[in-house]
Amino acid sequence: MKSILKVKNLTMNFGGLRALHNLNISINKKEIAALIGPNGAGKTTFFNCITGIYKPSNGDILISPKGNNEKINGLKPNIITKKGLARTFQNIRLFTSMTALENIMVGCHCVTKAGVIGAILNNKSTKAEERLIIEKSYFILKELGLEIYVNELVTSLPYGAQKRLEIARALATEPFLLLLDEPAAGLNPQETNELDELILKIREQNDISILLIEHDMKLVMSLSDNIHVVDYGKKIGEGTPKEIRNNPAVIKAYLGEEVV
Amino acid sequence: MKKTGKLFSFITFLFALFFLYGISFAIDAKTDTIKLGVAGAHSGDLASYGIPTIHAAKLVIDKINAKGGILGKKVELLVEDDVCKPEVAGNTATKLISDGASVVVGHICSGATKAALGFYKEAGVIAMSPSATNPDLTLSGNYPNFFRTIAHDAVQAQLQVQFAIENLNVKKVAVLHDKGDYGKGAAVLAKKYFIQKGVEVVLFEGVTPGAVDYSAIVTKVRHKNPDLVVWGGYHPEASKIVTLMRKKRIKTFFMGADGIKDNSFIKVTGKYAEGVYATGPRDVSKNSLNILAKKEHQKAYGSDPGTFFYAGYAATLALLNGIEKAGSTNYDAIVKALRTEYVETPLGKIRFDKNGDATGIGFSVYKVENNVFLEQKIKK
Amino acid sequence: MDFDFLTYLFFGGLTRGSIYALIALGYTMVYGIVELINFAHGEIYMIGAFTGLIISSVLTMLGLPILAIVVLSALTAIIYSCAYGYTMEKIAYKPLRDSNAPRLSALISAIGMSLFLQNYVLLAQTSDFLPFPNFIPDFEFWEPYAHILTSPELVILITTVIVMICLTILIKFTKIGKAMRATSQDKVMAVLMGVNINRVISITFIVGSATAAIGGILIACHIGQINFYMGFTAGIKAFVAAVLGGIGSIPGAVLGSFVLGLTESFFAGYFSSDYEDVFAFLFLVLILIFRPSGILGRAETKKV
Amino acid sequence: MTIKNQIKKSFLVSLWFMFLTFPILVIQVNTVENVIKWRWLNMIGVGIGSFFLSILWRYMLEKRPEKGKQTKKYQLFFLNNILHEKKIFFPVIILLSLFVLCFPYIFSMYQTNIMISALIYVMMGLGLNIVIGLAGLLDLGYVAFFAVGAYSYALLNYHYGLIFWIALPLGGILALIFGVILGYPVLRLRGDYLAIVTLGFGEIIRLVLENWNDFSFGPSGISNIPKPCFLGIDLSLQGTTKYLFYIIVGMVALTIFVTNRLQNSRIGRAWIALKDDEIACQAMGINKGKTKLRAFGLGAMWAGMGGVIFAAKTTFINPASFTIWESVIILCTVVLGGMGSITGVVLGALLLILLPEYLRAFSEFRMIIFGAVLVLMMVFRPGGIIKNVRRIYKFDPILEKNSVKNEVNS
Repeated sequence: MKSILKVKNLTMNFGGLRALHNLNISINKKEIAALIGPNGAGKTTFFNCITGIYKPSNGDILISPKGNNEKINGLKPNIITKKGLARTFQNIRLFTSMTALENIMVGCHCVTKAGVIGAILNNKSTKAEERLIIEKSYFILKELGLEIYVNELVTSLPYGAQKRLEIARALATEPFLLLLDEPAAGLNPQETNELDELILKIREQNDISILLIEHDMKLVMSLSDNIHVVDYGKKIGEGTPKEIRNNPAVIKAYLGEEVV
Repeated sequence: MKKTGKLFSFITFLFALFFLYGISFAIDAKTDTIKLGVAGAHSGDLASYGIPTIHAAKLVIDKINAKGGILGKKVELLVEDDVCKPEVAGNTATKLISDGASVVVGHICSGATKAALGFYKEAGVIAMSPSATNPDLTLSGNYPNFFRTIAHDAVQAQLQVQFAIENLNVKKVAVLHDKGDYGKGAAVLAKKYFIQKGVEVVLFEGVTPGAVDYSAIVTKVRHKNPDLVVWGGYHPEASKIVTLMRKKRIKTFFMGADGIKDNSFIKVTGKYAEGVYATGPRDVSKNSLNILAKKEHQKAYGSDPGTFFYAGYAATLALLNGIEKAGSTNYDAIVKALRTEYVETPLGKIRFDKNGDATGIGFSVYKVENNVFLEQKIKK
Repeated sequence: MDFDFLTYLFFGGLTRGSIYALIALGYTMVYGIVELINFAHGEIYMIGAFTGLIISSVLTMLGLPILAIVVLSALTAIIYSCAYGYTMEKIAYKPLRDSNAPRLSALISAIGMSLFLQNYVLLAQTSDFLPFPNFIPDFEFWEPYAHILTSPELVILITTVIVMICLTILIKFTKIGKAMRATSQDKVMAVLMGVNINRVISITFIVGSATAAIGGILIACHIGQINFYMGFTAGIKAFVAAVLGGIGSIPGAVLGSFVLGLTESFFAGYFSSDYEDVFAFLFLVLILIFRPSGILGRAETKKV
Repeated sequence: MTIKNQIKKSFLVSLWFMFLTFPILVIQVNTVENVIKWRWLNMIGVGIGSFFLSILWRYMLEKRPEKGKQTKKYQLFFLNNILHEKKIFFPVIILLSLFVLCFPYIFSMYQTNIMISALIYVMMGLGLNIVIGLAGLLDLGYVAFFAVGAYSYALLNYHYGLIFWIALPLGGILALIFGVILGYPVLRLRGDYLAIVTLGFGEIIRLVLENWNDFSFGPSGISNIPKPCFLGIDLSLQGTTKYLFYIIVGMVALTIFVTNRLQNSRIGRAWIALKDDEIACQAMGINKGKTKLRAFGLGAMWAGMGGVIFAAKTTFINPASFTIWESVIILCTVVLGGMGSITGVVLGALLLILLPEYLRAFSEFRMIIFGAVLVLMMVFRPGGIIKNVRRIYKFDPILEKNSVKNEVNS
């Protein structure tokens, strides 16, 4: 299979602290991959490095949505999003003064182009584009089962809906790789099951790859094609759910020394 | 969205219609009384400069109305506040104009006066300021409707220069100012005249009012070692600088203009004020009308008159006299009367020259000796 | 001659720096703990000076000996400044903290407070400059040096050093100092460790206000007169100094104040005092653009 | 809390405030004249006042809705509800515009003049609203761009005899250029640092105007700035006042039109997103710097045009008109009206500028009230008088996604 994201020897230092240490990860097209590891292992730091929020100290991040390897480390977050990497956040970061639909409309920003003049004149192309944005946003909203909240302010949405809305917003940027940071955290078992189906559905309908950070092992094991395990910023294992389940290093990291 | 567009074009159309109608609109002011406006700072931090003029105008008008008014009409007083801000002064002026004032005593500050004069000029209203000393107001020729009962800063600066050269025999001067309208204007004039007379200006700088410390500028004065420091600005900053100079044992002469010729300067500065020179309006306290006006004020308000009271008194008298001599409130007639007819005021017998400056009003140099300003004579 | 000029400017800058430092300390302490630019801090300093003036006039009227007047009015001024600082925090900042308002709201509230306090003093007292009694006489032993540094300037310099030492002791070695440091690093953790945050914040405001009051009285003695607007200009400059040194850091505030004071003094001396303030603000802008954490401040990493 | 407790608490508060205000409010000294006035009445006033105010304060604090728990019903403010109703909205707008059109004929020239001043503030408030209300950038140096506009008209007219109608767009563009030049390096700074830097810039511009005599004529300012001319006809004072009134009304209408278009556009959404959460905003592919710069520049442009009109109205300008407090007043109009809400800002500006003008007795208290307004609004109603209500999109449930309609919006 073709890999669409290749991370080579990624290292991230904060002062004296080495949060990531020579990490190598590769993600294939249409794959659902999971990044797991104990708390503080550097999973979110890894996300922040690939999405441009942090500038990696060392190493390369390459993307190849169309087979051309392109280096993206050091680029600004918005450029990376434009190139097709979208993410959600561990602690929900929705735009609180906007409605659900508008949140998704913001997500359409990078695939549209109306400027100030266009907005003021409201000419034909701007109108058409605006219409397109609304239709598309509503479509995504429906796809994620959020259409009842269209005009609700996001602060009044239930927690689970807010989490899904974040995914919807990320989808609106038309990514080829979706990065989900703990999508199931705080959800009840039923919502988690729905999430499971939703993620599979998103992959099928949008034809994209998904990389998720998750602590819910049941979800991870049932969803993932491939799992990467990190601890103390180092990769300690990689493989299918079955392989990971039997990987002694992983078990050691999760359960501690004595159990092995 | 389409509807909004139509709405906008409709509104635009209405605008155009109303506007065309509006151009050909004229005023008709009622004239059963003669209306005299008083404008200036009546509130805010400069109120103490503006309120005495209201008192003066009231006293004069009460006296004249008691005698039956002028031209058979009573005089009515219109008081408007401009807080000494140019942007407010425009509103004040239009208020007075739309209330039908034919002459205005004011404004107090030069900046506000400049802003207001444009309005008065167009409306054909005469303004006479008791306190705006910016030379441009009269000398530029832009404001034929402006008069004043105070001499302008250029007169003062020339006097300062003359005194400094004749009496103090200075060769090098430092000119400091507070970066304000009044202060910097005065400083620029002083510098100009000093250079004309061949005196070296070793330092010309502004200080920030309200700064925590003036030692840098004082140090610079010491370094340049001038014979005299000339100050353009008001007394609070002057007092800070003099105090610091004396505390730092710098004994250079210090001279200011009417901005520091104020008793609070002596009170605030205390012993360090001794020997400071200041120019100010010529002492007219022995004039009989002056004594009378002072008595009237004490009777009516129970205190001694404040700053610009006499100038305000004189301005009111001059304006009303002008109207009386002109025989009407016609703009040209009043202007002509003001320029030709002498009038007795607390400042002496005055008339106005073609620029609008009062003749016969002058300045003297004062020196602080034993906590009072003493008038000095210029050596010839 | 030129060396003399340099010396004079140096000492002038030093005095100016210590004046800034006394105000900047309050800014930096409050910012360190609540990450709020307490815009109204300059006003506390002004209120300190006014209270000192009022109390001393009353006491003079009562005919107390000069030393008693100085001590009593200075003490009252400090107490009142602290009370104002405390009340201000309770009214304008605490409700915002409780409702988790954005930081911008707190800044707007602070600007409002500053405007309010300025006009409160303007309306209740006067807009004129009032002469401030000379608390610090010309010391006789200092007479030979008075042309370089006047007695009040000397007192200001010494007091700044003392205040700084006291503050350092307070923060490094006392229990409340420890609580302050904990709060500034992580508020949530501090609460979990049993620190009463509201108390810590109140105390920070009180200590900051006390230093401002000391500054207010000293500067009033130095300048010789006060008015309601004195806090604003001084406050802005002190803020520049605090940012320059690295806001949140106490040695930083002092260092920044001296750097600003000295550069201003030299700039005014060798170039022109016309553009002195322009220079100070440009300095601020450049510092914030190129080194937002200041001279001694720590660079922060954003958390996602 | 029981009533007894309430009273006890308020009593303590009033005691505290009586103590607090004792030296400054009760004793008035004048060290120039060496007199001391005792004003015990003030103390009683403070005591009684703070007693009741503290009860009110606590009541309001409790009533304050908690963040995140607001439901939509509470958020829709009465007025906004009305304005969103088409049947009411259009007649209201037409009546309002008729009233505005007739204004100079119904009221005196003075009233018209005051209205012009107020409308300049409305325009500036709306401009600042783009910067603060939409993009969330606290700009304390807004008045600098106002000064740029005013001085560009004054100076260009003085040196080159440029007329108002050319200066108006030119002043706007110059201010925009200034905004972009100044904004470029500083916009990456965090919220409160940005506020301070813009404050610094505002002061720098004022100080330069004050000191650079050869360029700006220094503190004595520029006088005799001509008023706008109409097709070369020299109008009377009444005529120009009316003319200026219609110009500013037109400009305000244009500003409202533009900000309304902008706030519901792609750019507008990016601004609001930026205000809500910078990091998430960037993660949506929005260029942070460019978006901020747009808001900053556009805001500056309105200020510049406001400045040109201001110069034409007062006919005299000097640096003293452009102090930081002017920025604070404009900020106050935006905060009071409701950040982000156009109706709110218009109302806020009219209220704050007209009330002190008509209530002359209170004009002394203008600034202290402004200060109190800023604090109280932040504590009790951070959203302002009229909260910004987001646009409602209507979708026809039967016809499904192909027939998306959106409602006409104010």
